[in-house]
Amino acid sequence: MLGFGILKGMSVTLRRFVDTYVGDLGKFPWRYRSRPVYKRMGITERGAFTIQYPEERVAMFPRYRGPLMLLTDPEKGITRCIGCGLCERTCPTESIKVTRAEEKVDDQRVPETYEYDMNTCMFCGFCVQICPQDALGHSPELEMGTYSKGDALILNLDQMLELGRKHAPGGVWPLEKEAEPS
Amino acid sequence: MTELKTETITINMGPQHPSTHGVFRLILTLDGETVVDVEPVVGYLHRNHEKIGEKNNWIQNTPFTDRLDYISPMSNEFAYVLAVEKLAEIEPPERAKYIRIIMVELNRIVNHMIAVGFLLNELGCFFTPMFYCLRWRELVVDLYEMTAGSRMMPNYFWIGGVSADLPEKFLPECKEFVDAVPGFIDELERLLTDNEILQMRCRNVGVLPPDVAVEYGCTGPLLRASGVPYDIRKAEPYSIYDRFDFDIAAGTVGDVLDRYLVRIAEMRQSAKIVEQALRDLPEGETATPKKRKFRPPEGDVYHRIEAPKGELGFYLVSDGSENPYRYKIRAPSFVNLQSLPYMCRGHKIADVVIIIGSIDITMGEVDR
Amino acid sequence: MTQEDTVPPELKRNVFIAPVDWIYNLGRAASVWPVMFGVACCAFEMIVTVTSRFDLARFGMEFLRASPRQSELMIVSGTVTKKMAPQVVRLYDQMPEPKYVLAMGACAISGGPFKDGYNVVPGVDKLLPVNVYVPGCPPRPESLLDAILKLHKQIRAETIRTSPWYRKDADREIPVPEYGPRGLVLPKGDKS
Amino acid sequence: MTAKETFDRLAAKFPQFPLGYLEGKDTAILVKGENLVGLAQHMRDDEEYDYCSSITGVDYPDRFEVVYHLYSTKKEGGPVILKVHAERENPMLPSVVSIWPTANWQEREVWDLMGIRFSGHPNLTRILMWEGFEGHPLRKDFPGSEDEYIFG
Repeated sequence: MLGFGILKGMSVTLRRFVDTYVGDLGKFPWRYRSRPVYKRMGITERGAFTIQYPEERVAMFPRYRGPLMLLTDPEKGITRCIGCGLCERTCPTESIKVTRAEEKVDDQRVPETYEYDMNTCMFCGFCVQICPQDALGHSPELEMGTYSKGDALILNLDQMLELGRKHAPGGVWPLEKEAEPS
Repeated sequence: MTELKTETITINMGPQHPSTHGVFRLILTLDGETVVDVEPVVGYLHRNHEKIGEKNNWIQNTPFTDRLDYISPMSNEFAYVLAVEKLAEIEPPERAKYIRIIMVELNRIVNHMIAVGFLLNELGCFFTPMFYCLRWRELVVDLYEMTAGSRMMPNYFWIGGVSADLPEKFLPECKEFVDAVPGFIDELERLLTDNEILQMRCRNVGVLPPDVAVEYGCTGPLLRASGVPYDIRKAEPYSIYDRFDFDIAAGTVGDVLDRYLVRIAEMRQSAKIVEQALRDLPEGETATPKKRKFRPPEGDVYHRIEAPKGELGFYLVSDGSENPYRYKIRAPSFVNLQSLPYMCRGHKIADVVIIIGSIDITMGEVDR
Repeated sequence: MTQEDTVPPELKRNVFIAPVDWIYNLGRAASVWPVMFGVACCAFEMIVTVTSRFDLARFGMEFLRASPRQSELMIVSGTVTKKMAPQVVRLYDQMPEPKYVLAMGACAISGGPFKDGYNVVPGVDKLLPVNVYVPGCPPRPESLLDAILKLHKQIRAETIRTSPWYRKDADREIPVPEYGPRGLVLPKGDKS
Repeated sequence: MTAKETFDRLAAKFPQFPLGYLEGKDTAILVKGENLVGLAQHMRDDEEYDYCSSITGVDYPDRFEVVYHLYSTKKEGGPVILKVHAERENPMLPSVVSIWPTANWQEREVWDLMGIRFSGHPNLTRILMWEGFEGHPLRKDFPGSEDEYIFG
């Protein structure tokens, strides 16, 4: 029958539309609380799907591959990195430059400089997986946008260590903390 | 009644056009509204994959394959990894094989959802069906991110396995997703399939007869919609596809509507395969130890898989060193696109847009 | 004492312009319309940013405009190849002023993983002036939203007196490159 | 049917074509350029290899090689791989567009990136690079491109 398919289609759209708002009303106070959510909506749940980004964030998965950070050994207080340069050699886009310091600290080799170039990084994760000391990790940092390229997007040793201390105080990656289920 | 003779006009469409799926240009020769000839111009996204692939070593190439067909990254990795494994005679562990099938079939569901969404988008149903479909894509990319760490470029398959085992939450969530897929497809069909507008605009538009489709080398849903039940998963089972029970969907007419219906049917079949793979998933190792470099023996090898868009093949030549000597990608979109002029001739200019949408191309793969 | 004596000459026009700036920039920052210009992989993440989960419309951007004539933000989402470069510049020239460019992803910033390719422009800033760079390959939609918020901040800091858009003397048309035998060349008859 | 059997049958059928048998991971048949079209015609019409999957150009130090991967949509069986050699100076091969129309773009791609000409091709122009580009980028001796255009 002419037009029946269109009516059926419109009813599906309308049902979805009403569903969203009715489902959302049911969760009214909870919905607008700003806290990291693991997942906005499951498959069977009803309600608005939108994450109100700047106020409300998705908690990153432990394996999320963001910008690199250098992990600090919490017992020794220095970085695990020994400056071997394996990450530099395995990087497909040549985004990492490491030099090794002359002197040892605490009987351990340490890097003298570490430059991580986010201009070219393709976030493939090879450097982290190849690291023999498990000294590299991916930080769940999202707000990395800048007004200029070049030096503004190159992280040096101190910045990377700071990222590591901020996001991985335990000094391990993948990050242990599982996000709470919504 | 005598027919009016008009002069043909030539118009340019693209490279920046909302309906060309990226940067793709068409030179249309029109007689009034009717298309006389179409000349596709590609190459606006030629990113030198093959040259860069020769510069990288064998292991470093996997993340680059993600960026070929960026809607279905897992399939690209799968094809490359299988080709290298065939060359170097590496056998991945059983569990890794099953994980790969799960990932690739989830990818097929997503790809077809996006293809259907874009097709509807180009029919003028601006973005409402697309939003439904992309909402479901979000659920799958969440699974990818949970497992591999990245939404679009997972770099998850390795030569000789997968990079990490599945996380704990993956199995229940994947099960929940796969169980919900048929319901969603039913809803999509209620919304679309009987719709007169869809039927009238798609029926008998862009017909590709089976013999022409084979001549042009079309593969994937495009070929199957023409009535040739040729699926590499059945014709030449690779990996462990011979262990799963699924059907090949095929059309009869070979028009745009048939391609839509084939995609809908393939989504159901993919969900079925994922279900079986989840059921049979064995315990055990997932990867051989990670190396930074490796040297496969000399030789050349061609391996092809049934990617969501068609036959994706890698032709690799090794000279025994740590870099590929030749790294050639046989991209399905590139070959399928050749049939566009044939399908468009004689139709109206508005139909060109939906015919492009029904081929389901990704420019990253066409131009490489 | 007349007004000429009390107000220093360089402040005279600012007194009126400051609130005008504020209102003007507020209006502009709240309705930056992006052009629907998807180049490569990042384009897909850009489309996802528009959809229901991230909902770009919350920032007054509604939907991506299909025509450059109606938009003021170009999100360069992906690798700009040399074959595409003239079209990118031409699109930018077609956009009405004020116009902004957001380089999304490693490819748009510097060529990214494809920077060694013979057909890849190493960064869209070789062609256009870029306002905000977002690293990532591709960046998560949240990163893109954050970059857009940063762009809003930049727009709010503009003043009518210094912005290049309101000057008559500035030569803003960017010469469209042409295809040469070995790469892009300057258009003929144009001074360097 | 194994590749060896296919080769033996073809060699018996075409004594006038000197065919070479290349052992490897994928077994291939080496054809001389001038016999390619005749053999391809036979493969499509009589052996039902109606689907030409991929055409690849490879730049070896002493020669160019074009590889054709043929499959059949009608019958079972692995690929038949044809390899054709072309000399380094001004490489030229016959086109197979008249037999498999799918070769059209693939041969254009091989010409564009590898610089192997195909005689009899209806429209042998560059496909991925622009017209007027010098050199063929996938050759090993391609020097790379240079721009004189920089935004200033």
